[in-house]
Amino acid sequence: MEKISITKIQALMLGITSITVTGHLLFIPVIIVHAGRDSWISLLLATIPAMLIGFTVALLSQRYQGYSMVEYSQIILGKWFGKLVVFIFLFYFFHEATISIRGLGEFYTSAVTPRTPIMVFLIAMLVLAGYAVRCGLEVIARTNQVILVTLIPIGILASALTHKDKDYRNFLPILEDSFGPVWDGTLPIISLYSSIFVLSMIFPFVNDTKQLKRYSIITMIILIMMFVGPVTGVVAIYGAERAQGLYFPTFLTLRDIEIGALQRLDILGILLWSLGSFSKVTLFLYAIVLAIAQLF
Amino acid sequence: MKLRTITKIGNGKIEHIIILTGVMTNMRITKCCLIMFFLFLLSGCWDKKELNEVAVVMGVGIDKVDKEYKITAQVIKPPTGEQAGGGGSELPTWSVSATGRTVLGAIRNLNELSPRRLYFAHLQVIIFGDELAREGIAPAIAWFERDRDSRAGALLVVTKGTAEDLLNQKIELGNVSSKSMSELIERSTIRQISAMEIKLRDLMTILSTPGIEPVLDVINPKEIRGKVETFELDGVAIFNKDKLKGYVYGSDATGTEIINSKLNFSIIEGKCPKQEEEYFAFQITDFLSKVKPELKGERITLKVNVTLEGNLLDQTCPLDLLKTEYLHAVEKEIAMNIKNSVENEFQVAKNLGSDIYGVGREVRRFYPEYWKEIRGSSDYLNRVDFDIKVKSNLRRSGLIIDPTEVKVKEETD
Amino acid sequence: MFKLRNKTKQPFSQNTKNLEEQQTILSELDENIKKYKEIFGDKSDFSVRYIQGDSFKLAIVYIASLVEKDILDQHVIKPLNNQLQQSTDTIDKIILSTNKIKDLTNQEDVIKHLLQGHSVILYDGKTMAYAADTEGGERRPVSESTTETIVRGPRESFNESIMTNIGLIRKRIKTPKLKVNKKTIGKESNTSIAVLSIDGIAKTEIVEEVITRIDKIKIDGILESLYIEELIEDPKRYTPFPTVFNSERPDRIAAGLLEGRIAILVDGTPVALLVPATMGLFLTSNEDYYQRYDISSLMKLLRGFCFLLSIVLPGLYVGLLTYHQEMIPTPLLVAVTGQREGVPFGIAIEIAIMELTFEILREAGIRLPKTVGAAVSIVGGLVLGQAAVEAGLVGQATVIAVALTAICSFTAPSYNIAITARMIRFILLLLSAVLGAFGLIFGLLFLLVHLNSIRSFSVPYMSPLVPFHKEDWKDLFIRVPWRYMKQRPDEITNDNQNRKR
Amino acid sequence: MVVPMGALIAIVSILNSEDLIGIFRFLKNYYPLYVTFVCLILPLVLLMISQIKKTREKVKGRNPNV
Repeated sequence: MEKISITKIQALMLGITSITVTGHLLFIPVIIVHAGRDSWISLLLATIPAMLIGFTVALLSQRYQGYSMVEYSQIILGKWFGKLVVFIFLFYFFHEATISIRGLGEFYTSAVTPRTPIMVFLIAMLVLAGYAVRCGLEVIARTNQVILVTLIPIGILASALTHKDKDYRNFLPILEDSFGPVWDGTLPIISLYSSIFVLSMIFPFVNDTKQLKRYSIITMIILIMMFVGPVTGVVAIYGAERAQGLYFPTFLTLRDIEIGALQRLDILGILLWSLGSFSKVTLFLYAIVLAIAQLF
Repeated sequence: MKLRTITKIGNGKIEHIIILTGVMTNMRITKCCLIMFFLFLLSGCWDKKELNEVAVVMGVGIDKVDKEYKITAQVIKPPTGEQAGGGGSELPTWSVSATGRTVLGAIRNLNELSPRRLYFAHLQVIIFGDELAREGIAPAIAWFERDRDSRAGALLVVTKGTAEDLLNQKIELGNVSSKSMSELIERSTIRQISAMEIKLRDLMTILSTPGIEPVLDVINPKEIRGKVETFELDGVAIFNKDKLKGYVYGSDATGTEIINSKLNFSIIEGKCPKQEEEYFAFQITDFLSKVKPELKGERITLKVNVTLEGNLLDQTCPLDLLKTEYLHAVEKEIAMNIKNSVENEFQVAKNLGSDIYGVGREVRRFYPEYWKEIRGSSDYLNRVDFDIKVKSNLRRSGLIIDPTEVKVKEETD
Repeated sequence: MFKLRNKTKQPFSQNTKNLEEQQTILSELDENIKKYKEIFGDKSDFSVRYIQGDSFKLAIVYIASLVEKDILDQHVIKPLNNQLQQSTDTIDKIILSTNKIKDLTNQEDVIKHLLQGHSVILYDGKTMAYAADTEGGERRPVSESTTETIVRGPRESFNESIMTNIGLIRKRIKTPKLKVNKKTIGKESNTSIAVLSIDGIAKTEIVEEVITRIDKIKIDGILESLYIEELIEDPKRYTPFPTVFNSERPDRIAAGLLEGRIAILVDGTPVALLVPATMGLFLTSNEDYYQRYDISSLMKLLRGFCFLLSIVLPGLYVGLLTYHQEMIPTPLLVAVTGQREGVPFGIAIEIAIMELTFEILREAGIRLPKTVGAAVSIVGGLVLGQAAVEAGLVGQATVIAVALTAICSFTAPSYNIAITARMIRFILLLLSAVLGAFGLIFGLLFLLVHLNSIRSFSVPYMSPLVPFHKEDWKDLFIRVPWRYMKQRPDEITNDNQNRKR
Repeated sequence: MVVPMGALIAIVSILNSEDLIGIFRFLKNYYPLYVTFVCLILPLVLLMISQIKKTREKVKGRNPNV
């Protein structure tokens, strides 16, 4: 009987931050490698699966009110089979947390401070995440709220500042190699959006689950919109050919902003990804800890 | 799993909140971990570089000497002795050169000569010597793309001699020659000329996109009164892929800028109507060009729609050019000029086998099927026609309607 | 000196023992007086005045140093004399013209009242006594606040008398709903404190919680409100941030009460406490409400920005100049490089030394008399800084950064949050000297999580920033005109949120 | 609980041989399929089974003899 309660907006904000940031950092290059100048079509194509996953998570949580994924899997599938499925989820959470934290570390070592051992970043982030998880879900949710509120203006600012360098004719020709590459690019986006499933560990603590389905679907649409800017921006600036094969294309676009005195905005990028990765790692760590606690 | 209950007030009752933690022992572990971590940190400062341990590189020249890359780095020279503490953004510079089989190798060798670590994050300009440019610039910029320290905002220029010579010139306006060079290009619109202003990022984009070839600004040392005193922006260098093929000078060199809509605030000269050997000068205040290819059979027609506005600011002919009949002539002359620039530069580039206007890219954008047929060779350049429409508007004529020159003439009549 | 009660029993234990043994007031006057003389000491400021008539004998006892002589003479002795002259049998119906008269039955009460500056009237042959309020002694008049100065607004500030202070608040909030809950705390000091709240606005749970926590206090003496502050703070989690607000301006406290907060006044100090306190409260000056809303909105924004700057600026400076030179605009970098030449220390050490010097100067300036304080700041700030730069020990940019930080930290309207900011600034400086931007961000994130985890009397510290309350944002970064500020803070008041009806 | 899990993640991510190149390749090739399976297909299956159960219960409730 947990009395932790967060609002559904807070819960969904957790989802938004965690997906957006690792998405921008690690998935956009993947999408672009696959889909090239048609990445935006991949993005649009991913809308429906994204809404589907949002709907599914919300519906499951609504149907089994107050139960987390761990508990309702066991209710639905029976004790042992349910546990097996939970174990798969758990492994995934673990994997995702590892990858995103490692991704942040790699980002720092290859783009910001190359001589600092990567361990420093990993441990520091984990210490922070551990501390936040210790403080409880409410604290995580509130911290994330602050983070997201800071990140969104930075993101908008960044895409506004890079506007000068963008050439939207780089998107022509559309579908040069028909739909093949676009499908390839859609899959990473879908997988990225699927990770909102982690919210199934959070939804039991939401104090008001009315209209949760609608809210989740709106969240997914917001997520899509948050990816439109960076995905198109990178292609518009670098051209499809050069955009393929950049490790951190979004960071590079920020790095090269030069508008009068507004130059060298690396710090924005660093801030963006550090804060976001923190949110994501914290969320996943919380999910893992909670899932293990409920599983055994 | 241990459950801990803590009490918290809220909503009147004391609620029991269950927090999942096995706290008591973990507290100690956490503290230990934190202490360990901070101790670990204290051994840190891995990436630290004090300002007086780095040499800020402002410009880099790349030459090819005996199949090796020769890198010349121009660094800011810190003030000595009494000057210390003075500061200011114009400090004297020092240039140092070294060779190596790769660019990074050469930079390593440079660091053997420099007591301070060369720091490339504030690179203003990268200069390619003529010889290197003819062999290909792509291998020379690989490191600049990769390294986190360097920035894609550095300007790229070509010089006719060696880059080292150019960097080592002392000039009259400004202490730091590479900064002067970048200002020569970046602030060209203020000085009413136009430069290509190709940055590392643009070059990366252009080189990796099929169907377009780069054009770089050319900067040469300029002798005045028998001594090099300044730099000169001298036309553009035309590349085929990453290899320098030739140069274009004078008004022809503006073709690429016209196509890329970059001609704002520059000056166009034209012949006065009815009078040979008399000229007017026209300043562009608003310039926009739209390019669209059109495919008819085998012929590619590049439709260029130029709209420009501007001021008539100077004339040598004693005519009131604002009269309607002359006005049309002036506008026609401007259109002629623009057409000539575009076509002449293209002609030169075509002979060098270079698609500087990105005709191929445009064709690909609108006729991807056809592009698949023609890609791979630059033959299509021979089948390109131009259809240039210039819509020019003379908006203003400075502070006077007709110049004194006209009045003088009226008197004499 | 201020250990918990159960530990300090030695020096006055005899007196206490006497007290406990003899509870009731003795009927014989002389015996009584003798006893009190024993307790307070014969040659102390304990005084006795006898009034003797034909059939009666009474004594007025008081502690001379606590009593206002005029009141005693005019309002106690004179009426007593007059009334007793007229009729001798109406002793029980004596009418005195002092503030309050209380019947006392036991000795402990008598002593308590004596120590509060009351005069006690004892009768021969009766086991009853009357206490008359003759409290006096020297008090500072209500004067202008020196620590919280404003341009526009009331000049009054609290003084050391709790009654005056309560009066100052009552004068501002003239409603019977203003509840004053007086208590006496401190085994030896017997300090009176008062818990003020407005019924129907303050959340009853929080009021109860405050009172419970105050009742739990066990201490021998309370000399300043900080004792209370520390003893009623949330004990769960350590935090460098103040979770109890303090002010010596009655208008500030009154504003807090109207928002549904609870004020705690302590006798003997002009500093009153206000709970629950949130981050925003510390960054608000009461002048924000006395200036036009557009101006005060700008000031609020500026102040918030300065507060942030005063925390991160040294760290940011070190991080940028030793780790991330690529992020500094080129002309600036070249300029700073020029200054750095020949400076012996690294930037981190340099700025740490300068910050430390500044802190020392500030501390020195506070402790010194006002006239000398100014001289210290001139010598320290101007001469020392200038000399350090000219000697080539520090770069000019560092001096600028330190000075800017210092000025920014002075914009914080609340002194104790400024001190906290100072502390955090050094930690962030260390982190960013070690790890660069990552260190700074790490520190800020830690701070953020920490700030979100603390609560002041069940109200989240960062409220209303997070948890998000739309209405309360009107008074967070900006201040909207009063006509749009319709609601009281959400977390603090539960019902009766409307300011206007 | 938090600390051990954190430590475990730290160890895994340190021992993880996936450096940037590795992560990139992994993300490009296998990860999407795996994640899509775990987080999209599995929840959908869960939902479907739960739906089936629900309808079955409804039918039972309406018609206890069936």
